Amino acid sequence: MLTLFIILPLCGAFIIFLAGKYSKHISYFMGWFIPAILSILSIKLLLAKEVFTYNIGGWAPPLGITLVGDGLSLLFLAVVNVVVLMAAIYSIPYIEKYTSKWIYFALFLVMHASMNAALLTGDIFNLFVWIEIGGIASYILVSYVVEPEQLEASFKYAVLSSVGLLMVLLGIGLLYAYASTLNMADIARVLSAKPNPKLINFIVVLFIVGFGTKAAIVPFHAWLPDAHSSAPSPISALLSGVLIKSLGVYALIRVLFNVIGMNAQLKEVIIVLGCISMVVGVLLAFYQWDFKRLLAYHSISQIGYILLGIGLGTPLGILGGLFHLVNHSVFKSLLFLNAGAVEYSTGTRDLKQLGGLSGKMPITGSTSLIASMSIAGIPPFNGFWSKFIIIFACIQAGKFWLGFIAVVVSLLTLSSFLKVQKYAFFGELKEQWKELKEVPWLMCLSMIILSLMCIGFGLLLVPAIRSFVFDPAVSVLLNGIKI
Amino acid sequence: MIQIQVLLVFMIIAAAIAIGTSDLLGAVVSIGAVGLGLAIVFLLLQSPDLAILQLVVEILSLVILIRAVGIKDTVNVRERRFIATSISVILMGLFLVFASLAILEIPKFGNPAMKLSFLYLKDGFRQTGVPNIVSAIMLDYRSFDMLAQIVIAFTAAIGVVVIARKKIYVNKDKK
Amino acid sequence: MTEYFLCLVLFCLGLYAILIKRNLIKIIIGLAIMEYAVNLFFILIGYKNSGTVPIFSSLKEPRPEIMVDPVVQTIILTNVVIGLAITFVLVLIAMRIYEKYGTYDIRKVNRLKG
Amino acid sequence: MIKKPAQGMTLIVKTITRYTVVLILMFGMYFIMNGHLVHGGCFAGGIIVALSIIHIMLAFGKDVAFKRITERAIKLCIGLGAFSFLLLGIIGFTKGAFLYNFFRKPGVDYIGQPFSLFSSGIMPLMNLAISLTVASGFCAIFLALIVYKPGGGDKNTGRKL
Repeated sequence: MLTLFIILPLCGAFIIFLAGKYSKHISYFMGWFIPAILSILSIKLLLAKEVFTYNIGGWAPPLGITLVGDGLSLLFLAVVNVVVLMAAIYSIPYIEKYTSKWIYFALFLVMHASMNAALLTGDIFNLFVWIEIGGIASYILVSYVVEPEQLEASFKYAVLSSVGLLMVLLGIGLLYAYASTLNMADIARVLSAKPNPKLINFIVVLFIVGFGTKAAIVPFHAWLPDAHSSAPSPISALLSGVLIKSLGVYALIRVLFNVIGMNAQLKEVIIVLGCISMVVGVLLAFYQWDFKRLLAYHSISQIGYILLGIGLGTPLGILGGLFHLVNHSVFKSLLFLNAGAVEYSTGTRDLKQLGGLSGKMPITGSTSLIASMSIAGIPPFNGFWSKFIIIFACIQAGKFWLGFIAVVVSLLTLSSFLKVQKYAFFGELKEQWKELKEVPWLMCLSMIILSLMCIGFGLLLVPAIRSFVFDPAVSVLLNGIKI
Repeated sequence: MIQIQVLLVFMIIAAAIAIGTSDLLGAVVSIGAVGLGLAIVFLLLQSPDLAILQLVVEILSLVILIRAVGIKDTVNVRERRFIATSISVILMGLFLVFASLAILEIPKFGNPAMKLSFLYLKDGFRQTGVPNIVSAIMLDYRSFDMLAQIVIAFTAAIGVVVIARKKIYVNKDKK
Repeated sequence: MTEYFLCLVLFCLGLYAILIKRNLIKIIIGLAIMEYAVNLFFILIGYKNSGTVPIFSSLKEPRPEIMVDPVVQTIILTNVVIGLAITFVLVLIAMRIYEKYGTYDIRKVNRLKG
Repeated sequence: MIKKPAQGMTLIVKTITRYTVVLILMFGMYFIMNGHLVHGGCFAGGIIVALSIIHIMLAFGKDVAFKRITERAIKLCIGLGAFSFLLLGIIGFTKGAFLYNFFRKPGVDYIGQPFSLFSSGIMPLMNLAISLTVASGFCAIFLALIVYKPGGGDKNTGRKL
C-alpha cells in the first residue's frame, strides 16, 4: 500500500516522458489523475489510525530499507497529496503557453514521488537521497521559463541547498561512524544506550543548518524569496505549500525528535530560531511591492510560527504547530495561486500597477480575500484557530513574551495583507485593465476548493476528528517511533 | 597510513590552487587533479568500484566544465575584501575546532564499528549469490537507493534538456 | 585522526570558495570540492586496518572479518551520482546565465533584490 | 568505417578514435555484464558507454554521431531504461514485496550458480536497465550542452565557440 505512493508518480513520470510528446492529453491526464488517486488513498490511510510498515525487497529493518507510515508521516502525506492535486489541476491551463509541457509534468511527478518517499522512508540516508531528488527537480522547475531572473534564483537556490545538504551528509557520516547503522529507529536506540553530548551537539548543529536551509529558517533563508517569487505560480505554491515543509520541517523534526531526542536546550534553540524567523520575515515583507515576493517573505514568517509551536514541546504546542502547518500549506498555496491568476491575466506582479481587480475577476478576488483573512488570523477561518492554539500554548508554558511576539507578528501580517487587498483587488479600476477576464475554469476550480478548505479546516479541532488527524502525530513526536 | 596523508595534502594543495588561481581553465584542471587524487585514495582504501566510478565521473565532469569555461570569460575578480574574508576565515576556524572535537568521539581511523556491515559481509554472499558485496547491497538490500539513483539520472537528463531548449513560448509574439 | 582533520580542511576550503568567490564557475568548483571532501570522509570512516576488498573470490575460504566496510561504499556510489547530476544542472544554468547577462560575475547577476 | 566529414578534429585524432572507440565500448559492456561479479558496476559501465559516444562526437563532430544515434532514440532509451527498472520492481510484487528478487527460492542459498554470468536473479537485468538509462541520459546531457550555443540574447554576448 505504502509503495504505491512512490511507484505511481514515478510510473506516471516515465510514461509521460515516453509518450507525452505525441499527445499532450496523456500528460495532462497523468498529471491530475495520479495525485487524485493518491490523495484519496492518503486520506483513507490517515483515517485508518494505524502504523503501517513495509519492508522493501522483503528485508527486515536493519538490513533493508523500511517504509514507515506512522501518524506524523500520514498527516504530512495527506497534506502533500491534496496540495499537489490542486497545483496539478491549476497547472493545466497555466502551462498552456509554454513548450515542453510533458517534461514539466514529468518533473512535477518526480517531485511528487520524492516528497512522498521522503515522508515515508525510515532510513536516514534514504531520506537524504530523496530530499536531494526533490531538490534537483525543483531547481529545474524554478527555471522552467528560462528568464534571467529565474535562472539567477535557481542558481542561488541550488547552491545554497546543496551546501546545506552536504552538511547534512557530513552529519549522517558522523552518526553512521558512531552508531554503525542507518535505520532511524536503530540509531535512536543506540544513541539512547550510549549518549555522547559532544558529538551529538555538533551533529545537531549540522542538521539544523542543513534542514534549516531547506525549510528557510531565518539565517539560511536567502534563497526563498528569489526562488518563490520567480518560479511559475503552481510551482511556487508547491514550493511554499509543501516542499519546504515535507523536505525541510518534516525532516528536521523527525530527526531532532525521533532520532536524536529533544532536550531543554534544543527546545530553546528551536524557539529562538522560530521567533527570529517570525519577526524578520514579517518585517522584510512589509516593504515589498512584488505580490509573490511579499508572499514568500510571509512564508518565512509562518514557518517561524510552526517552529515556535513545535519547539514548545508541550502536547498543546505541538498540536498547534502541526495544525498551523496544515493550515499554512492550504492558505499559502491558495495565495500563490491567486498571485498566479493575477499574473496570468494582467502580466504583472507589481502591486502599484494593479487595482480594482475584484470587479473583473470575482473568483480570484473573493478567494484571495478568504486566504488573506485566514493568514492574518481573523476568527472564523482556519488560521485563527491554529494561531490561537500556539499563543495559548505559549501562555500555558509560562512564556508570556513569546505569546506577545506572536500576537504582534499576527497584527503586522494583518496590516500587510490589508495592503495587498487594497492595492490589488479593491480601489479604482485602472484604465489598462478594462478588458480583463476571469481565468480559465480549471484554475478557478482549484482555487475554490482550497478556499473551501480554508473555511472548513477549523472543524479539524473537533475532538472526534482531532483524535484521527492530529493525536497520532503528536504522540509520535512525544513518544518516539515504534516499529 | 602515511600514503593517505600525503595524498590528502596533495589534494588540499590542488584544491587551494583551484580556488586561488585567476585562470578559469587552470582551476578546472586543478579540480581534475583533486578528483584523481580521490580516485587513488579509493584504490588505496580497498574500494576499486569507487575508484573506477570516480575516474570516469571525473573525465565526464571535466569535459563539461571545460565546455562551460570555453566561453572565454575574462571576468576575474581579484580584489581585497578584508571584512568578508576575515569573517569567513573565522567561521571556518570555528567549524574546524568544533569538528575536530567531534571527530575525537567517533571510532579511530582503521577501526570502524561495523555492526550493520558485518551482517552484510557474513550473510550477503549466501543470501544473494553475488560475490561483490557492494553490488549485493546496492541492488538487493538497499535497492530503493538504486531506484533513487536512477530517478536522479532521469531527472538530470530531462532537466538539462528542458533548460537548454531554445523555443519557450508556443506563440512567438505572445510574451 | 590526522586523516579526518585533513578531510575537514578540504571541506572548509570548498565552503570558503562558495562564500568568497564571485565567479559562477568558481562557486561550482567549490561545491565539487565539498562533494569530494564528504566522499573522502565516508571512505575514511569505513576503512579497516589491513582490510581487503569486499568481494569474494572463491567459495572455499570466506573471510568476512577482514573486509572493509561495504555500506559506506554504497553511500558514496549514490553520492557521486548526486554530485554529478547537480554539477551538470548548475553548469547548464550558469551557461544560460552567461547568455542572458553576458558575464559569470555574480555582482552583475543581480536583478533580484530585496 | 566512419566516413571523413568536414568538421571535427585533426586526422591523427580521428584515426586513433576509430580504433579506440570499439575498445572503450567493449570495456563498458564488460563492466555492465559483470557488474555483479567483479569490481565495476552498472553505473561506471553506463558512463563508460556514454563516454565512447561522446568520444565520437568530440572527434568527428556531432553530425557523424547523429547518423548512428538519433536524439529521439536517446530519449527513448532514457525512458525505457527507467521504466524497465521500475517494472522489475513491480514484478517483485507477485512473489512478495516491491523490488523483491523474484528468482529467489526460499530456503535455498546462492541464487543460481555462484560466479556464473547468469546468477543472482534479477541483478544482471537491473544492471542492464540502469546502464541503459545512465548511458543515454549522460549522452543526452552532453548533446544538450554541445548542441547548445550561446546566442539569441544580447548581441555582444552571443559569441560563438
